[in-house]
Amino acid sequence: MASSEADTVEVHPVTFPPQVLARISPELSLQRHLSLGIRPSLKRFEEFRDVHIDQNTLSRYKLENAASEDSTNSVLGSNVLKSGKTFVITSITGGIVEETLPVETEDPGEQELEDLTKGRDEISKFAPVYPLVEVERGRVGAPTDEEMTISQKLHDYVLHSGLIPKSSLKVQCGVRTTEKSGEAKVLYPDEDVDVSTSIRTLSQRKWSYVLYAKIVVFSRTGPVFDLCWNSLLYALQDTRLPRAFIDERATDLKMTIRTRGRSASVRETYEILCDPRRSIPLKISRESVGYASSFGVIDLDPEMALDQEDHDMEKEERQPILLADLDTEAEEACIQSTICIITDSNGNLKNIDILGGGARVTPAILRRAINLAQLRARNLEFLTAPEV
Amino acid sequence: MSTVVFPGDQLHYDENKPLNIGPGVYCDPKSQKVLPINAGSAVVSDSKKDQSLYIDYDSKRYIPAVGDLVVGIIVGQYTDSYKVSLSSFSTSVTLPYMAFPNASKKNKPTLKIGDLVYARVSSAEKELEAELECVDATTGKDAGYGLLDGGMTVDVTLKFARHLLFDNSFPLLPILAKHTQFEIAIGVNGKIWIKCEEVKDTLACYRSILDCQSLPVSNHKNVVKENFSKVSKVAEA
Amino acid sequence: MSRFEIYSPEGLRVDGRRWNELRRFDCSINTHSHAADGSSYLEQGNNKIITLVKGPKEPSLRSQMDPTKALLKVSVNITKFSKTERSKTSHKNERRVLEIQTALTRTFNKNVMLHIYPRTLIDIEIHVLQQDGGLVGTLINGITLALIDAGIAMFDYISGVSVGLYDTTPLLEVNSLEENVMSSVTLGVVGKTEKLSLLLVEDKIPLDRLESVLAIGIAGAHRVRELMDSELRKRAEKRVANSTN
Amino acid sequence: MSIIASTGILNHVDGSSEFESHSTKVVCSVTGPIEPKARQELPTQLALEIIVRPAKGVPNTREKLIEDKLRGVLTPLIARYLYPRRLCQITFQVMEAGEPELEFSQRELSCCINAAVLALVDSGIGLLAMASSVPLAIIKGQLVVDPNAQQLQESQSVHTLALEITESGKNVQNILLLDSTGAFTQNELFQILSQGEERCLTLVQELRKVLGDRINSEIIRTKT
Amino acid sequence: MAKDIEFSTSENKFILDALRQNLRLDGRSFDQFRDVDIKFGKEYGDVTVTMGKTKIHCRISCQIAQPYEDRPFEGLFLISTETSPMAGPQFENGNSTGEDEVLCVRIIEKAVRRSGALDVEGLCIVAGSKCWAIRADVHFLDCDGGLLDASCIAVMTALLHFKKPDITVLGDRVTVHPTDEREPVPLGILHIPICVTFSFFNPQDTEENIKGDSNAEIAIIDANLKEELLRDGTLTVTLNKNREVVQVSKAGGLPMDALSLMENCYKAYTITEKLTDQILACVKEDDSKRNQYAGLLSSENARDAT
Repeated sequence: MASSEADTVEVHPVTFPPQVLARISPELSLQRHLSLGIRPSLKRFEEFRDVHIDQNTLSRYKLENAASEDSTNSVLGSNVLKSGKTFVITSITGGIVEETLPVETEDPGEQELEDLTKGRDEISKFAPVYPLVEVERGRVGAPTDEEMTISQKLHDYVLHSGLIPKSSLKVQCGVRTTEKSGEAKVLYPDEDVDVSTSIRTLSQRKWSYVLYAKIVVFSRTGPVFDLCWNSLLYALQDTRLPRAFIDERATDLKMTIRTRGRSASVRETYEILCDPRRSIPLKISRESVGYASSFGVIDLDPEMALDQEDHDMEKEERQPILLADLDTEAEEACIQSTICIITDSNGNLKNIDILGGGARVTPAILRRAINLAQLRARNLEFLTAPEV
Repeated sequence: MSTVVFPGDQLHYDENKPLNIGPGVYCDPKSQKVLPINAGSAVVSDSKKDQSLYIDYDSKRYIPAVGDLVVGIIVGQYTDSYKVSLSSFSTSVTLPYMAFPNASKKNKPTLKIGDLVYARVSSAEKELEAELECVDATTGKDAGYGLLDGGMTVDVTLKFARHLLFDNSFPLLPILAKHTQFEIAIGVNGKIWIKCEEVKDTLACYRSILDCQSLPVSNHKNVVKENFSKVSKVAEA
Repeated sequence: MSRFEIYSPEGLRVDGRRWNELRRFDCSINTHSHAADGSSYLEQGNNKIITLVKGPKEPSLRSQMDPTKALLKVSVNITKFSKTERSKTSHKNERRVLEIQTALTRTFNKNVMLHIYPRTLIDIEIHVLQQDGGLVGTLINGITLALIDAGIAMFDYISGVSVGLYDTTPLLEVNSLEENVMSSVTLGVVGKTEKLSLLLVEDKIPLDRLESVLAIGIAGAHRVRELMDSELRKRAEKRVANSTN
Repeated sequence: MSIIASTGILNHVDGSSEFESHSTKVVCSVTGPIEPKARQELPTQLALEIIVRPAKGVPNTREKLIEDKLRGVLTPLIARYLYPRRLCQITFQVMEAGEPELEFSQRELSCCINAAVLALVDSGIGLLAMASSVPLAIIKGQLVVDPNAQQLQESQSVHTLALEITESGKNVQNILLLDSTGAFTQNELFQILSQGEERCLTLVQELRKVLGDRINSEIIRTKT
Repeated sequence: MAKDIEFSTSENKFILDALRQNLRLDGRSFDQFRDVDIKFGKEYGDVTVTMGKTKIHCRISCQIAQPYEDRPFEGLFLISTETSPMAGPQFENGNSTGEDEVLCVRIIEKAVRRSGALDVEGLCIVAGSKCWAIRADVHFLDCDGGLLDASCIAVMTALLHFKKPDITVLGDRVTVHPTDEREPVPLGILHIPICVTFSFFNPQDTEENIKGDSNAEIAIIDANLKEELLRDGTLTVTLNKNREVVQVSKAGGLPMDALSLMENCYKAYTITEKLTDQILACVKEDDSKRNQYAGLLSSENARDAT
């Protein structure tokens, strides 16, 4: 600071290469791109990334050949989804639990019970899945907030969309009988009427399947909820449930327990076993299948645009514009207004999430987003269609 | 003239005159719109040249502003400054050793951690730690700032502290003065330091100030009286 | 549980003691002179503990530095093999252990002259090798011995002891069999006074019996103090004798 | 609609409120701006620590999701660039959920938003606008504003709407949050937006009244 | 650990000076417990306890669960006390590893759960396979000292107030009757423990406290936040109306004369008696209020039927 001629300060314009500018001022960089009609990812405003899927590559039950299954594999359905640089891998596993429904009347018939709950309680007809989302970041540790919120969202939305009716998770329990020859045989109620009555007398308890989903995201480049949802849906559509049975001999097991001078006989919990050979497809309600698309809304700021032309900025009101399929750090960081839509191709909406922290979400923009989401749902539906 | 406004409401002022905005009013940097950000009564004061606008609202947490008189606790000591807390859990502010009367590199103030000081906020930028001074910058005299020895502090809401400090018609202090002699330092950060000759009188003042905070002005007299008689009853026993 | 006779009509307890009899008390200090500045090994009945005192030393964390006094830290390691049945989990972060640590820290905070060691840390580590009832009392005695060995200034001894209440009879120093079937009280007594630094009652006791329980406890604690004192004096005399030779 | 709301109910925080609608009841506390921990600090703006605690049981991913949504609503509302490198703690305690907790969180979310607005105003933290929120449901094609627990269970779709409202509670500035789930159509969606807007506007007037009454009584009390 | 409340030396000294003259900041006498206000929510087992500026909410909930394998005849009972910054910024969310938090949790645990205040054997439904799991969630809303005493009152009141749905057991099949169908049943409460906390101050120097015979230490009941922050030691006595000491905890701190500690215990008993009566009266009053409506409803139903 030796310069004594303080009055002749020269101001040099500073220039940065685009990559550096994007780091220093993501907002400015994003606006510059948008003013050129293009996004930092070089997509157009309403363009989605391409999606590729791979069905059931990790599952126990391969579609084409049921015999060649791998009995050590516990994955019931799976999907690998690739969108841009991001991979999402979903695997569905399951468990069996005893139902502990509070029963209203002493012993209502099956149908009677359903009538009772119908209309009175819409949501209790459906079941959720229990997802666990992991976004790989190259380190381990407690789940991040993002992972927890995505997991919870998936859980809530699967439940509310009515995708999995509880009836399709009921275990049609079989019985294993040992014939005189010593050969064990498993009979199922839906195949043999006698068995269905015998099971009813054997046990009054009911079991149902629970579904768990593990979703792992690799190389995250932007918000990933829509990708996780789509991957989960693809996986659920091809999930198969193993058949389960109880052993006839185990049903009568009682056990005496004694503590502190008191004793009681406790009936041992039934050992319910999974059939290693047989399986049934998971019935999901097809009309409830919807696919997710994400959008962002941002105001174009004329002051930040590259001023190639000198037309009158003043008259231009800031116009919010719609960007489809948010990607890249810059978009995620700078766009505060987001829309996420789950819909099918016919416009039956399953879910809409709007956060309006930034630009104004106008009805026109919302309509446009729904339209785009619908078109995209059609494309995504095609991916699972059997090849023509 | 005052009306109660809420965040985001429209403010009424003369658009053609230059406007000074005070606490509770925000000028949006992008749209240049002036809007209230707190709920309270909007106060517009007009002068010939310009006008000023602020919202009079109550709160418990103090945010430093230049010129405010505050009571702080010394919580730390560095090579050239003290660390002072103006309210618990807030970011602490600095009190440089040079901001004392007759300060020089050799003549350092002798405050200890835990001491109370009465000071003036000399700089407050929202991104930086605020600074205090214990000296009247124009005269170089102590001007009543500095260590508050003994006594007791009362934590009150900021609005109540402002009433006590600026509102000359507010009756509480004259009422207290009828019962006892006291020294008082009122910080607009909601800390009031009070000291009487006797512990019991200080305690009566302490309770009175706390009680009167949530009572109508008309009740102050009785409350103060009650507190003093209660304290002396215990002291006699 | 009624197989044992906790207190026979003849006035004998399960381990053959009378109601006012202490357990065997064997202690030694300076047992781990290389590992720590002060150490003690204590057997009180079947309780066996090692106590190590490190410090006053410079604290490793800045937050542990107090410009006015020393910081006292107590950590208790209850080994997995300390009971008849090996415990499967580590006791380290159990609330019960955290509670004991806090209680011990607060007991000695008031008794150690912390103000003469400003900006330092006194780290006390206790390893419980075997436990058989009345553990907290034993821990107090172990710490007192180790602190004295470390030469850290204290106002007075603190001696710990537990007392059970069987029906209406107070039983001095309970072992784990007794502890399981009756309520017990743990006391930490300061020196030869009747002042209690620590008092823990964990089960129901009739309010009107509490006083007699405390009385026998204080007497027992004074006896424990004497036992510790004589051992310490023996050590000191030996040391003096060695140095004059 | 019957809401019961009050502010300044707690003593050791800077702002607090209680908001009750049907049988959902939430207490909210706000402390700030205070000094953040190093990992929370943001260089240019106020950091928010949002904590939701359920009426029963320990906080779970369900509460995390509510926290996430609240953050989305409250962040744009607060004049956060006024308080760089500071922290604001906003804590919610659900006293009564008023809905089956396993399946729904709509009522709690919207009550939390309303309670937060009250508590933030009470705390004196700068807000750019007022906001209000209302849950909605569609039962057999019929739109129900502010449904109760029973109605939620019967519904085909449930929605939470939160709006940013300026200019004396008359102008809707933006949609802060719309969270719709279930089965519904585009028409129903716009119906929800319009009827929800109506209710939010009346609600914000009620919130203003709650706050205004307190401010006015304060002015009268200290009048000399 | 979050930051602490900052205190000035003057304040510290003043509070002690006042105590030496028998004066407390809030005007109470040394042996005076704050007035306790108990309010019930809409549902059973929803209680808010206010003591001065301390406010605590307790919520009881129940569900059917499997008993522990080694205790097949007992139900489950859990008390959860998690802190949040709502009670004051000095508390950290969900962190209960701080010294005071651990002591508070442990003492409530000993006072209520381990002392068998709740009859857990009465929670058994089907031995070894099904039982009630009762959960008490304590929420600290506002903290001006005495959290422990207030929590204990809140938990006990809530347990007394709570009613669980009635059940019918047929073999191994359990039917739960919704509360609107069959009158729910209260829990079995065996005794009502009440915690009373004393705070000790030392008006002289440390040496006098340990060596001297003056026993001039000051003990005050139910300290508020400022007094709690300055105290030298604390003693929590838990008693019930049957003159039983349920739990005593003086975890270190200022050494106190055994006789004066006994005196404190007796003082605590009079408070215990008073509070127990108040709790029972409150629960009874609320119960009759609810029954009054129930009576109204049932008579209306009867009219409809005719």
